[in-house]
Amino acid sequence: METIPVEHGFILAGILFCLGLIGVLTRRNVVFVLMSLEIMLNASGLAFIVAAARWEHAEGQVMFLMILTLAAAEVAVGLGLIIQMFRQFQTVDINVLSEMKG
Amino acid sequence: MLELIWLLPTFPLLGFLALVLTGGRLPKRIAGPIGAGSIGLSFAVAALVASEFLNSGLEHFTYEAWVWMSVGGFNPGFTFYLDGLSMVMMLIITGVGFLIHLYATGYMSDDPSFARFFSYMNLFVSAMLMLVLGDNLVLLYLGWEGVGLCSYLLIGFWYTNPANGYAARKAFVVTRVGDTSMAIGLFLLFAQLGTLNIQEMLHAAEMQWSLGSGFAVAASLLLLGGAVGKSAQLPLQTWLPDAMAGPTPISALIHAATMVTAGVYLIARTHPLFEMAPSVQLLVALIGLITLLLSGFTAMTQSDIKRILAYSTVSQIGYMFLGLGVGAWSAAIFHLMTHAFFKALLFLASGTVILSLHHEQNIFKMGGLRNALPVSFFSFLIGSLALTAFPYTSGYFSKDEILLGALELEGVGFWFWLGGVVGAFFTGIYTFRLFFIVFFGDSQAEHPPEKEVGGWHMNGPLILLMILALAGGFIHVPLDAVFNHGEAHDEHNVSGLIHGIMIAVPLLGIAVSYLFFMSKTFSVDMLMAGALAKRLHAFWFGGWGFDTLYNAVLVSPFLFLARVNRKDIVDSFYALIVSVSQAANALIVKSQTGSLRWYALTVAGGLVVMVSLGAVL
Amino acid sequence: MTIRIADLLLILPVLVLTGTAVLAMSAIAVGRNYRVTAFITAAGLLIAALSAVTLMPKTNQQVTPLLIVDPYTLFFTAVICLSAMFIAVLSYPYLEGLDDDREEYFLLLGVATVGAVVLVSSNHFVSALLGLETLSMSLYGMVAYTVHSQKPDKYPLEASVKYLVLSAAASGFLLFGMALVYGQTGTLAFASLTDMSESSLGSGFSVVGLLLIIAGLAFKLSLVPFHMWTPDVYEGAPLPAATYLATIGKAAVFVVLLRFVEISEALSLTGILAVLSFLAVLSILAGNLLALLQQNVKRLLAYSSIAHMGYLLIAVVASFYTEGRVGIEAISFYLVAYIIMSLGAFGVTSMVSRSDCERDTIDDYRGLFWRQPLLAAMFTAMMLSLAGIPLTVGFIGKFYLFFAGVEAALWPLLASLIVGSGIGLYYYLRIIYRMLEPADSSDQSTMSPQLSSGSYGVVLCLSLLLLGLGIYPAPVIDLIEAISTYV
Amino acid sequence: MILVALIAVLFVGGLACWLSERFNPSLPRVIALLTVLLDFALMFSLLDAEGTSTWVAVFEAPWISRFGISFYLAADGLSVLLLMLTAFLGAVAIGAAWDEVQERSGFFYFNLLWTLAGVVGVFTALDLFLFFFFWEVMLIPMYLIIAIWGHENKNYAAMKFFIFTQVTGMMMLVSILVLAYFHYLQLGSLSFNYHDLLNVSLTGEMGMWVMLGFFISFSTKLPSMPFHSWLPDAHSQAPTAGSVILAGVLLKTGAYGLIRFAVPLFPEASMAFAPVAMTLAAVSILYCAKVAFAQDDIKRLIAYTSVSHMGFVTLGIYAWNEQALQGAVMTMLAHGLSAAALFMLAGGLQHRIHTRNMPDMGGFWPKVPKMTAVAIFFSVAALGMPGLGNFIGEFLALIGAFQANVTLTIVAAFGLILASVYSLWVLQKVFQGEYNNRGFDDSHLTDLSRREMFYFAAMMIGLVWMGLYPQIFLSMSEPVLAQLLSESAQTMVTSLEGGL
Repeated sequence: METIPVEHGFILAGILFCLGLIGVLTRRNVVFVLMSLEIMLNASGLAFIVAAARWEHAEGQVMFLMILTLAAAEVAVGLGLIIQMFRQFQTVDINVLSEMKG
Repeated sequence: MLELIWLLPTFPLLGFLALVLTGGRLPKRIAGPIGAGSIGLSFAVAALVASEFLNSGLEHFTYEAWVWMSVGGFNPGFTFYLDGLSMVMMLIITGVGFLIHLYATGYMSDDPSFARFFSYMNLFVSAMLMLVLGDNLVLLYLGWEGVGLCSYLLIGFWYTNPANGYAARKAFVVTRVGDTSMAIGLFLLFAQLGTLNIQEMLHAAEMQWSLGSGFAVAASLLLLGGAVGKSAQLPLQTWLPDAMAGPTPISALIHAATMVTAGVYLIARTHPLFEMAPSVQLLVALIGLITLLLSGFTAMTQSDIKRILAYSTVSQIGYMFLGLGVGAWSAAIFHLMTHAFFKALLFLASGTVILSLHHEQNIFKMGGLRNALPVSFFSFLIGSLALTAFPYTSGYFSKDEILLGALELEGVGFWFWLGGVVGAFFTGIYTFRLFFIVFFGDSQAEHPPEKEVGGWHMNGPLILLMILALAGGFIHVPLDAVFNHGEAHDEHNVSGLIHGIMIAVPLLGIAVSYLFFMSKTFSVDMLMAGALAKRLHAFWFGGWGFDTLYNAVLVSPFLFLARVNRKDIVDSFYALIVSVSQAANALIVKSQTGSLRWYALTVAGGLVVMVSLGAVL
Repeated sequence: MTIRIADLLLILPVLVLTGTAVLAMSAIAVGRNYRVTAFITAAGLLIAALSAVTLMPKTNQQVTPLLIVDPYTLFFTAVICLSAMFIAVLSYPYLEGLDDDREEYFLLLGVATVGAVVLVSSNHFVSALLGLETLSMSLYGMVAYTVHSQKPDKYPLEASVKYLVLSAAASGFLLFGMALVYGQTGTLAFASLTDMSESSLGSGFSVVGLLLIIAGLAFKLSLVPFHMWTPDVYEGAPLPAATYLATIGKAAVFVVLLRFVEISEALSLTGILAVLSFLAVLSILAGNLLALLQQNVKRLLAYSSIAHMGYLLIAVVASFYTEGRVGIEAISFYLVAYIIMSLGAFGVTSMVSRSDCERDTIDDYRGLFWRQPLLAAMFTAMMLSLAGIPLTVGFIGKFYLFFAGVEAALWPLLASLIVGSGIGLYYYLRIIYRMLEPADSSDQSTMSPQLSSGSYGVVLCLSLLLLGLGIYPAPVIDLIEAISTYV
Repeated sequence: MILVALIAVLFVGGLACWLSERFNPSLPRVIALLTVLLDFALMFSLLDAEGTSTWVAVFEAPWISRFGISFYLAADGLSVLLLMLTAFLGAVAIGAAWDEVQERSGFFYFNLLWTLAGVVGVFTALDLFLFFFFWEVMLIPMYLIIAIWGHENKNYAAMKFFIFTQVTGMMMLVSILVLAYFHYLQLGSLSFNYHDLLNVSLTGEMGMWVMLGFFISFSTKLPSMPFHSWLPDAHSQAPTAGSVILAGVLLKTGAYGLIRFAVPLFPEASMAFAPVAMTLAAVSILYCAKVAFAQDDIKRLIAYTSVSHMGFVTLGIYAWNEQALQGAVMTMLAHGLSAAALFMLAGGLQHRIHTRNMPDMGGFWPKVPKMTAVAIFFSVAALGMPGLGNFIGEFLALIGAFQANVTLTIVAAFGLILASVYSLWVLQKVFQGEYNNRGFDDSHLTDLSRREMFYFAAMMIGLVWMGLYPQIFLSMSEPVLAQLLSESAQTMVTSLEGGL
């Protein structure tokens, strides 16, 4: 049957990854920043799937599962911090967090 | 007996130490005897050694105290070398030196730092003896520098007046220029001949170098540089007149009798070298001639009694150089000796005058002192006669020999002789100008002179020196062993006319100055009428503008450089590095904005750059 | 595949650490007791270290595909556990006065250490990822630990958010890179990429993958241009957390970077080599320049750590050229030296600080020399060691780096090393000079804290190590020479 | 063993000083003095210790086997001379600090002795790693001395001193490592042993670069143009004792390094480089003499004169023949004494009237006759008066250099003139002329105390001794220098044969 060339998969993942990155760069709302991070992580997850598909291994999928957990953990900690942030500043605009410089 | 020679420099040195280590706190009645006595002792020893040496009939005698240093074939020692030349020198130094010390005990008697004065004096004599007795050029150089140091200390003896300090520094630095050239000469001699022992060196030179070889020329030129520095000849003569800032006995001892003649001694000592470089030897004569004429002119215009004598000293040393230049070695040394006598006499006498007039030195503020100061008057009379080579005074014989020696030289010889005679004419004028103005006419002094100052220990030396200045010409200097190659004019085979001229010219000079300054038949103002004359006078008065020249060419540029670069340009380079890194810091710190999104941007940007870079390479 | 008992024995340190964490957690559940929790953690770390040491001599084998347990691993396991213990001791007085639950901090510390140990023993992407994330996750927590405090002295929130977001992004790079490399090699174990060129995928992908991985690690190591977060996080975090981040956080990551680079032979690709060299030079210059006029000690140490990571990269580059293992030895020794000296420097700072008032400006240290001579002397020693002056371990480390560089003939890198150290001198000496200045009465109050004996002991023994290894490093050098062959 | 003792004594004594302060603030200086004197006494045992070769009292112990580094100390005539200078000036420095340093004296003497210990190490280390080790160890205590007890601008000066020496030191470290590595390449083993490294032949461009690493480091310490600009600041800011050690001893380590390492290790490169080095030397002599003349700060002035005099050392070393080398060594010794004495005078003045600004001074002679006499003596020594040590050094250096390079020697000789210019200028400004007091309190302007007189007398005797009977010193260094010369000559020959 027709298989998708690996390169295409990687390119797709790459595009996703860049989208996520751009999101991190552009969004000022911390929640969206976290979501963009999720996109980046999942993009790399996709890349693993593609690679796994190429070698017909399970390892890739395993890796993907790990990435999911990792992402979940990140979000957990992140949201906790966001709540704290909202408590302190009554905003989730990331730019308030620029006390330290120099 | 001859071994005692090491005592010569030792006595004065001990005197110096005694006076210094007691911190100049010794009372005069002790310090005086120590100061003068040490010289007296070494004169006694000198006399003993000299007689012993003459009787022994040795050509020369060396005594090694210890090896100074020995570095790979370079091993000068503290070794004393005695021959006719050094014997004459040491006798002059200790003898005249002793008289001057004696005189100084009186002259300086009311000076607070009496002991300090004598400590310097003793150190000087010690160094001077090292200079003339050293058998190698390094030891000679030691003495050479040592006398320079003492001259510096003594010129600046009255240190509270900055002018004296300036004169002292000038004297030291100018002579140091000469010394450096001499040092380089030493390097050259060692590099080429492998020794600095004078006799060996001269021998080696005769072996290795042909007549007029480049090395010989260079070496003798460099040594000549040293000589002109010490002996205040062109072009380094400028320091001597200023050096008169020191106490008068210093002027007598250092700046007339001994130190300034060291240059003459050096050239005489190394004369084979100069004979190997005829061009340089001619240059010596030329320098002597020009110097004696120029300074003769200047002497006629001066008004400071000591400056007049100073210029006359320069001019007389010019004669000696002339003598050396034409190869009349022993004549030069002979004139050195007689000059030591009469010039010391003149200086000491002028010292008495100055003292009695409360340190007045301007001759136009004196006048009519002959009754007030008889001893000084006679001293001056005799001194001046000797200086102008009045027949059968000491100066007459020595100057004659030099001029005749010049005449021996074929070709240029005659011109040298002529120049010398003209110089003698000037000598007559300026000497007696001084004499008449100071001792005749009516007194111009603000306050009347004290009666004869100083007791026996000031007059005694004067009287002795008078005798020497009169009769010194009959002393036979035993130099033939040293300059053994045919002294041309043992018996002068020159026409009576020449003799006549040489006797007449000085008298003519005296007569001229009589007409001007005694009988006032002519007046100077008449000459000085013209603007040109005025300018000329000013020019000569300033010593032919040498000082101005050197200031413009050497001193001012140096000072300018020093001033502009006080901060040391090199340092600013490092300062630049510092400021650059600080600027870089200021720049790069701005990047730490604290904004998270900017950080993320840099991370992403860095990634892009890095990946593209890595992929490309 | 199955895990045998023997294997369990081999990973004893990890087990001990995990156990410690669990124990601490349950202890907290039973009843909050700061002292007990702290003690449990410290003791566990010590035991783990000892177990690692005892295992070291004759162990060298793969435990599951994920972990390699060889002397090199065990050596760094021991080093990490010991430093973690030191940090625990330092943290104790620091957090004592915190107006919030204090016990969980030690829990996080323990877990972070687990991550670090896994990291140093991993030669497989999965274990690397696990270790790295375990470490980072707990570090988020530690950095943000005082966030609930009513009067946090610093900005833990800002610091932790910055760290979280950026390092998550970095993990993203890392993962994507791993994926690409995996796509190339078909194995998740570190494996040589050089002999894969003929395979279907163009080597371009693998290069990009490698670069992404290196970028991810470079971020953790805060190499220029991925360094921006470092000063802010260090400054905002509570001192012990910053200490952990600066020492263990760096060393563990560097070990895994070293392993990866060595096994994958990435350096044989000129692009990688060039990039690493650039990173090194940039980090050295930028790090030192940033620190030049910095007035805040934490930020200053952050910047200087950037520079030091740059120095280490020189040895990494050198390790490609030098036959023999000099490069790896240099890295290993310098890592040890770096841990000792920065631990000491942070240690002194945290000794005089409390969670509610940190003494982190240079002016706080004015005249320390005349009030706390020994403390100041030790701080001076640390600074001189960071500057690489003899009598200290820092000098031997730098000597090692120079040697590696010379053997590899990396003249430009050495030049930048010299320039960097030259600039470095300036700010280290600035601190020393400030301590030497006569203290005026106003400081008297600020800088006479009751120093806890525990922290004092830690710093003292660090200083002794610093001097001891500086004067007679031979034993450690021989040890490292021996273990470096396993990389 | 004796050498280890020399170093250990100083280290221990330093600690003792520090600790003893708490018992009695005037105890440290006594302990320090005794320590140094003990060291001095120990050194005399080196004089009669007759080794088979020129090396006496060798001590070697393994240190870092991984790099073939050993703890290797040895001394020969040259080292012994410099060791004695070190101890002597150490005692002098303690004397200079006796009253001047009041607060924290314990720590002060600790630093002083540790500096000396480092210097002793430098003069005796024959393992290049060990040498570098001590080379750097000297810096820290010296830095502390300047930074704590210095004057108005001490931070800047201390920092400058440290960074200059440290950065150039790292260049030397690289050179040492390259040398050791080439030993590994050529002879199959790593070694930092001086004797082994002598066999390494580094030729061509590589040799030149490596040699430059050494040269820059040493000529920074010396210092010579254009690396000299740290010295004036360090000197003007350092306390008197610091200046004494700095000028008397620390600078000499640079010259020692040139003689012992820079030239023998790289004969060809050095010979090729000699014209440049000699030019630098001549330039330093003239340039720094000129800058010195322009200074108002008396300590800065003396510092610049030091640079100028060190120029003769460089000149002598790179002329590389017996007279020149002996001249360099003698200059090191003599300048050690004279410069130390001048700095003590300047320090004494500053201690009395709290200014170093010469335009504010003048006509001190009648107030301080003894000090004036001493000042005259040492200024005269500094301008190279025959009969005093400096003359021997400079004269030998020049007479040797003349055989190597006529032009540069003549240029350098003009330094003699400039030396007289600035030396006499100082005397004029400070002691001669009308008494002049611009805005300083001269109530403490007292003449030299008995103790000061004693120290100065000691140094005067030393200089006169060197000036009138230097043979005793010359013959100590003679065999060493002879061997160095022959060795370098051999390597030159062999390399030539290799080239053919």
